[in-house]
Amino acid sequence: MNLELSDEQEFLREATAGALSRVKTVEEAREALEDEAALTDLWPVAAEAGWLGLLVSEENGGAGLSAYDAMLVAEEAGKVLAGAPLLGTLPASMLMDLGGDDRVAAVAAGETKAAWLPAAPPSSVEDQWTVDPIEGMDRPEAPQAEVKGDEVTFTGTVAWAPDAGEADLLVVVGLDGGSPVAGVVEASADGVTVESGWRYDATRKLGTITLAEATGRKLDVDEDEISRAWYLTQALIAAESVGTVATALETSVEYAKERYTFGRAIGSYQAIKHSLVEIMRRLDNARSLCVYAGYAFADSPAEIPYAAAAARSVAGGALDYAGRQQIQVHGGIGATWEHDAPLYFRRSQLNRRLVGGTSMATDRVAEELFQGRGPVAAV
Amino acid sequence: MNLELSDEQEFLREATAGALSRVKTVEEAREALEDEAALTDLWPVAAEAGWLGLLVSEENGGAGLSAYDAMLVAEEAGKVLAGAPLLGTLPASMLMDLGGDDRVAAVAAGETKAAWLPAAPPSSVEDQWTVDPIEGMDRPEAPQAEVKGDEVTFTGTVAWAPDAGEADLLVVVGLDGGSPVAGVVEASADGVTVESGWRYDATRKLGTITLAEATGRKLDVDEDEISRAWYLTQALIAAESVGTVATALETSVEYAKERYTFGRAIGSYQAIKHSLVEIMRRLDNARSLCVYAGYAFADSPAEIPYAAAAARSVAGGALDYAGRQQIQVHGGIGATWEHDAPLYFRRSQLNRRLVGGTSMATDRVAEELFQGRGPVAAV
Amino acid sequence: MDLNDTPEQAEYRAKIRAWLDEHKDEAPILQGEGAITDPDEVAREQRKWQAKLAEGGLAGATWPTEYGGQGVGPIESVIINQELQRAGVPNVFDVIGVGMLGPTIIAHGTEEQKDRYLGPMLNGDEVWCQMFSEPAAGSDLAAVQTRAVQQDDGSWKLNGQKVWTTNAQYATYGLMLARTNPEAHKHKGMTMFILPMDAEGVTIRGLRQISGEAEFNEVFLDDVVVDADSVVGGVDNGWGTGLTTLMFERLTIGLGSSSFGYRGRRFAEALGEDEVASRNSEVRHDFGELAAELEAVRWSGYRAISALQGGQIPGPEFGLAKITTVNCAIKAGDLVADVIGPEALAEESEWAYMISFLPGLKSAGGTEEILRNTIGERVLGLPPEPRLDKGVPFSELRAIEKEGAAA
Amino acid sequence: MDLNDTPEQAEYRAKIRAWLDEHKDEAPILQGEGAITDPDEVAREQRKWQAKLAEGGLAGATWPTEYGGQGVGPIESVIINQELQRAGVPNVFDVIGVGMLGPTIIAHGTEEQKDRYLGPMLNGDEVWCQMFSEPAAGSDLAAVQTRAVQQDDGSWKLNGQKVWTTNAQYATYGLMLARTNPEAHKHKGMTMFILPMDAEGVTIRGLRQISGEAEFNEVFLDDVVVDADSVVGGVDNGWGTGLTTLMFERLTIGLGSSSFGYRGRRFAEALGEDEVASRNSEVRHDFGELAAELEAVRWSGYRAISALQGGQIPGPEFGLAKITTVNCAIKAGDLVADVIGPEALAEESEWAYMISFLPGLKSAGGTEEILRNTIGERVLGLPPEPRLDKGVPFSELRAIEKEGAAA
Repeated sequence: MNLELSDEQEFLREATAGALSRVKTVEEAREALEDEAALTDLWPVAAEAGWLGLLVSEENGGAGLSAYDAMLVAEEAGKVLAGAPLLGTLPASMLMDLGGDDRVAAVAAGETKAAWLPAAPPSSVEDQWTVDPIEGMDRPEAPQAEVKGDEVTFTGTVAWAPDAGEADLLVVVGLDGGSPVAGVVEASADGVTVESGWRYDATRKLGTITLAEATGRKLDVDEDEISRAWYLTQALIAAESVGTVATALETSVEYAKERYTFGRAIGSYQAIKHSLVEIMRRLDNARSLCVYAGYAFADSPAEIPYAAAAARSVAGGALDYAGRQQIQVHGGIGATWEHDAPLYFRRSQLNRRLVGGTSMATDRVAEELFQGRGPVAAV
Repeated sequence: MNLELSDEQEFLREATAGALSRVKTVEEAREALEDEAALTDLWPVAAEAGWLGLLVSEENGGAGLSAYDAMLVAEEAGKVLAGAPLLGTLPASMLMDLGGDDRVAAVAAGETKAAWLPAAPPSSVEDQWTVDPIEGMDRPEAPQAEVKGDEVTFTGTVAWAPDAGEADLLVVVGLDGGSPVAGVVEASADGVTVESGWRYDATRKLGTITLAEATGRKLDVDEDEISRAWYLTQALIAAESVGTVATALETSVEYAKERYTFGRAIGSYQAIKHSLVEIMRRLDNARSLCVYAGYAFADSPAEIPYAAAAARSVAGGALDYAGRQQIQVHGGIGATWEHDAPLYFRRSQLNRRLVGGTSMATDRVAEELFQGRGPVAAV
Repeated sequence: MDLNDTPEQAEYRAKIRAWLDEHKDEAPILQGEGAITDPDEVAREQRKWQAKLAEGGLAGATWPTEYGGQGVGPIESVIINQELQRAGVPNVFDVIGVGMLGPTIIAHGTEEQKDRYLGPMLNGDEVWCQMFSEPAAGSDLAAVQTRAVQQDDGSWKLNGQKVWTTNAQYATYGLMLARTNPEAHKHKGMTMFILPMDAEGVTIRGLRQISGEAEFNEVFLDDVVVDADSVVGGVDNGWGTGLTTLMFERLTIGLGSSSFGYRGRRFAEALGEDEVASRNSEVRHDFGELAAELEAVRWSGYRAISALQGGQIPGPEFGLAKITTVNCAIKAGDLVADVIGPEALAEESEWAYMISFLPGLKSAGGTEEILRNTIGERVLGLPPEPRLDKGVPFSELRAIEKEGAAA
Repeated sequence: MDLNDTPEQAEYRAKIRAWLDEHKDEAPILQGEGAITDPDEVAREQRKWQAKLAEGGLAGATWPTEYGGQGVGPIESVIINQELQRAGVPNVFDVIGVGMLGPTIIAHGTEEQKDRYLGPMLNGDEVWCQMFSEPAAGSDLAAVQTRAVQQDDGSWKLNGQKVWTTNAQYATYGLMLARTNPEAHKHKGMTMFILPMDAEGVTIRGLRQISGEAEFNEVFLDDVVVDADSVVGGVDNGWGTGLTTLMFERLTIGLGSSSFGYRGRRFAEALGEDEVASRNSEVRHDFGELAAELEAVRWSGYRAISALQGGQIPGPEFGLAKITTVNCAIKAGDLVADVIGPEALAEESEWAYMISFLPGLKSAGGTEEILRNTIGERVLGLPPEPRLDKGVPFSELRAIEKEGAAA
C-alpha cells in the first residue's frame, strides 16, 4: 500500500505553489471586495502552469493526469485563496476530451476558456437531474435539451456556475426526454445570456447562464461520464477546502502560541487547544477522504459518487468549522477587516452553498449507502 | 412582573420532595433493571400526596391547581428519577374533569387509576392526529372512533403510553370522520389488550394498548382541549427533565471539585468547566421555557403549543447533553453499573423518544412560527 | 406567576407612556421608511433626542436627582426601556456614558468632576467613550500597557493604544485606564483618567469589521498630557474604579438589550417564504431548536427582571443569554443562507450583514471562553484556572511572556 | 497511489493466507450461527486458537525469533490482522500480553524473565493483564498510590487497588505499577512488578458497565508479597518501563482495530429498513455526516499504514481516529434509536447494547480531553497546561489535593 505522493505529484504541488506565490492572492481577496479590478486574472497563470489541460488526454494536447493531480492543484489554490479557474474549467475539459470535441486542445492551451454548468445526478428523493437555483431550495430540472444529429439545443437557467461568467465555451447538461445529454455551446451563441458576478468571496467569479434555445455541439458522453463531471467538481471543492483549512489551522496555531492572556499563551488553554485539535481532526479526515476520492477516480469508478461526496461533506464541515474558529481564536482582532481570517471565513460561507452545497454532498453519502452502494469491500 | 414561586408553590415543592425522600428511588432504579419487583409502587404515594387530583377541579374532589403546579411536582420527581404516575394520569384527569366524567373524583382520590393515550395534533407536514408507533418513523393515525350517543367505540393501537399499563381507565383520542373525539374506556372492557413493560429506564412503566372495537364513555371536550392534553404532557416531560438535569449538574459539579488529576481539581480545566457551564446554560433556558409554558397554560392559551413545545425541545436537549456529560465528567467510573450517572443516562435515552420524542416538539416550534403563531406580542 | 406590574410600577409606566405619547414624534426615524442613514446625521439626531429624554426624566433615571437623574431603581429603568421599544423610538445615544461611565464617576469621582461632567453627559451635549481595552488587553483587561507618567507639574503624560472604542469619533471625553506603576502587580498600579478626546496627540482611527463597516475605533495616544485633576478614583486605584464600570456594563447590557433583535419570528418569515424549506424536516428541526432557545432568552430576561424586583442583582450567569443569542443567531444566519443560497450573501443582503456582524459580536465584551470560565468559577463554584500572573510585577510579566512566545 | 502490496508483502500475505486457508476451520466461532456464548468457554477456545496462531507464526510476529516471534515489521503485523479479518477468524486472545506487555518485557526484562514468561504468554498458556490504572490514577497514570515496600528479605509487600483490569479473571500474571518511593516526585519512585494473580491477598472483582456486563475488573491488593526478582526494568524506574507499554498500546490499538466494527453500512441497513426514515432529509443528513466521518477513519488507517511502510511510527494523532469513531457511533446509536423508537432500547437490542457500551469507551484509554491535550501539545506544538504537580514530592501532593478538595 502506498498512498504517499509520487515525485511527480510532489513536483506538481511545488510548481503550483510557486506559480501562485507570484500573485498576492490573499491581499487581492481583500481589495477585490471593494474593487474587483484588484484581482489578478488567473486564467493566464493557469494556462502557463498547465492546469487547464491537466485532465485532457495527451493526444489532445493535455497532460493526461489524474483527478487526484487536479485535486492537488486545487488544494494549493485553496491554501492562498486563489480564485484559480479550476472548478468550472476542469470538468468542462474532461467532458470535452471524453466527448470528442476537438476544441479541447485550445482549452488545454489556454486559448479558449471553457466552463461546465454543474448538473446534479438524481437520487431516490430527487427524481431527475437538477441544477442550482437562483434562489431557494427548490432545485429546477436541468435545462431541456433537443438533440438533432450532432447538434443539441438547450433551454433553461443554471445559476452560480464557477468560471462560467468568463468562458467562451459552455459545457451544458440537459435533459432530452428525461435522459441527460451534454453539449458545448458558445457563450456568444444566440439565446445565451450570461450574468457574471460574485457573492461574499470576491475571488470566486460565478456565472448565471440562461439558455433560450441555444444550440451547440453534442458531446459523445454517456450518463456515467456526465455524472463524473459533477463528482469531479465535488472532489475539487473538497481538495480546495482542505488547503484553506490547512492555512487557517496553521495561522491559528501560530497565533495561539504567541498571544498571551492572564499570563499564559492562549494555546495552553483547553478551550483553544481542543478547538485547534478539532480543526486538525476534521482536516485529517478530509484529507483521508480526498485520497479516497482520488483512488476512486483512478481505480474504482463505482465508488466515485460515494467517495467524492464523502470528501466534500467532511471537507465542507471542516471549512465551516475552521472558518469560524480561526476568527474566534484570534479574538476581536480576528473579526476586523484588515485581518486575513475574515477572508477565509468568506470563502467558507460561499463554498458551503456552491455547486449543490455541502449538504447535498452529505445527502449523497446517505443515498449511496441506502442504495447498497458505497465502499467496495475493503482491503 | 413576578415569576417567583408563591408560598403555596414553595410548599408544594417541599412537600413533593418530602414524599419522594421516603422512597429510595435512585437505588430502586438500578435494582429494577434486574428485578422489577424492587420498585416501590408510587401510585399510593401519588394518591396520598394529592398529585393525582392536582388538575381536577375542586368540585370534583381535586385541588384545582395549575399546570405549572403540576410541573413543579414533575420537576421534583425528575430530580430523583421517581417513576411517579404523572405523565399519563394528569392529562387523563384533566380531560375527564373538563369532559364531565364523574369517575374523575375516584381518580383524584387514587381509588381508580386513569391514563391518557397520547395523540399528537396535526401540523402542516402531518395532516392528521397521530399516535406513537410501536416501531419506526411512520406515525399511525389516531384510533378510528365511532360515536353513538354518549358512547364511543375505538379501534387502533397506541404504543408506549406512560402509566397506561396499570390504568383502570384509559382516556383515548380517536378520529371520527377525521375529527378528534375523546372517550374513556375501561381497561377491562371488551376489545382492549394491554401490554405493559419498560424499555431501558425501568422506572418508567409503558403500556401499548390495542383497541378492537372497544367501547367507552364519550367526553364532552373540544379539539382545543384534546390538544391541550398533548401539550400538558410535553410540558410535564420538560419539567421532569429540568429536575433530572439539575441533579446531574449538581453531582457533576461536586465531583469536579473533588477529583484531582495532574495536581489540579478537574473542575479547574476548561474542558470540564465549560461543559458544566453548558449544562447550566441549557438548564437555565429550559427553566425559563417551563415558566413560559406555565404562563401560557394559565393566561395565554393561544401560546400553549408553542410554549410547551419549546420547553420540551430545550429541556430534552438539556437532558441529552447532561445525561452524557455527567458520565463523561466522572470518567471511567461514571460508566459503571454501580454509579448513578448511567441511571440518569438511561432516563435521558428513553425520554428523548417518548410521547412524540423531543424531535417532534422541536418540529412543533418551527410549525407554530411558520404558521405565524408563536409568541403573542411581548410585554 | 404574574407578568403584570405592581400598582406602583403601573403608575410609573403610565407616566412614561404618557410622556412618550406626547413626544415620540420628535424622535428621529432610524429604521424603515424615511429613516436617516448618514451616520453623522444619525448621531446628531440621536443626541438631540437624548436631550429630550433627559428633559423628560427618561435618560439616566437611576442617577441620583442631584445629578439630573430620577433616583429610581433598576426596575423602573427596565420599564423605560420597554416603553421606548413599545413606542418604537430610540434609547439614549450615549448608552455607554449614561449607563456605565456616568455611574462610575458618581461612585468614584470628585465633586468637581461630577459637577463638570455629568450634566452635559446626560443630555448628550458631550458624548463619552470607554477606553479600557488594548490590543494586548482584551479579555485580560488588567494587562493594559498604556503608560501614564506623572510630570513635575503634577500633570500626566500618556502613551499607548486603545482599541474597540465605540463612539470615539463622536466623543468629547474618554474614561481611560492606564498603567501608572509598572513595578506593581498587574492589578495594582493602574489609574483611571478622564481624557479630552481633542487633546494633542490623540489619534482616532475607525476599525472596520468583516462587513466593512467601522463599528469601533482604535485610539492612539502619543505624548498626550492631561491635568492632575483628571484622575478618577485615586492614583494606582484604577482597577477598582474599572470594576465599577464593568458592573454597570453588565447591568446595562443585561437589562437594556433584548437579544439584539434576534427573534425566531424574523427568521421564520425568511424561511417560511420558501415552500420547500418550510416543509423540509431538517430545516424545521434546525430552526425549531434555535427558535426555542431564542425564546428562552426572552423568558430568562423576564426571570431576571423578576429577580431584580425581589432585590437580586444579576450575576455573571446573565452572560449566558449572550452566548445563547449569538450562537443561535449564527445558526439562523447559516440556515437562512443555506435555504436562499449564494444570493443571501449579496453585499446588500441583510443576511450577509448579519453573518458578517456575528463573529465579532461573539468576542465583544469578552470571549465566550472567558465568560464560561467566569460563570463556572463564580456561579458554579468551580476551582479557578492556575494563574501564572499572580504576584508578579507587571514589568517582569511582560518579559516572561515574550520569552515564552519566542520559545 | 497504490492500495496494493509490494512484491515482498504480497508474498508474505500469500503465506499467511495459505496458512489460514488450511487452519481457519480450527478457529472457534464467536459470531453468528453456532457461536459459542459462554464467556469462559470463549476464553478457553480463544486461548487454544492463540496457541495455533503462535504455531503458525501469526501471533507476536513482530517479536524477535529467539522469543518465539518472526522478527517481522509492523506492516507484516497489519497484513496478519487484515488476513485474520478476511478469513473471519479471531485474533489472539491475549492482545494485551502479546501486543503490549510481552514487548515491554522484551525491552526491559531480565534474561530470566524473558525465558520464563514469554513462551507461555505467546501461546496463550498464561494470560496476562495490565495493572496500571487506579481509582485515582486514570488519565493521570503517574498518580498511582499502590504501595510496594521492600521487606528485609528483599521481597516486596504490595497494598492498593487497581481498576479497569481487562482479563484479570483469566490472567496468570499481571504487569503492575506500584509506588516504591513516595518522597520522590510523582513520576519518579514507581516500580514495575510481575504479579502472580493467584498470590495470597489478591482479590479480583468484576466491574460492571452500563449494560450490566463486567467488561473490566477491579483488583485489590492486601499485603501481597512478591519476590525481589519480579521487578521489571529496575526499582524506581517504573514510569520509564510503563511508557514502553503505552507506546506499544498505541501501536496495537492503532493498527489492530478497524473502528470497532462501526461502519456506515451497518447503520444504513438499520435506517434503510424504515421507508420513511430513508427519505427523511434530517435522517439522511445526520447519517451522511457520520458515515462520511467513519469512512474517513478507514482511509486514515490506510494512510497510517502507508506512512508506516515509509518508516513513520504513528504519533498521538492516531488517537483522533478513536475520537471520531466513538463520537460517530454515539450519533449513529442515537439516530437509529430515534428512528426505531423505544423498542431500540429493549434489553436484548443490539442498539441498546451499543448505546450502553459507548459512553465507557469514550473514556477508555484516557478521556477525550486528555487525548486532545496530548495531540495539541505534541503534534500541533501548543504550549502545555500549567502543571501544579511538577517538582512536588508525591506524598505532599496528596496532602495539597486533599486540602484543595476540602476547601
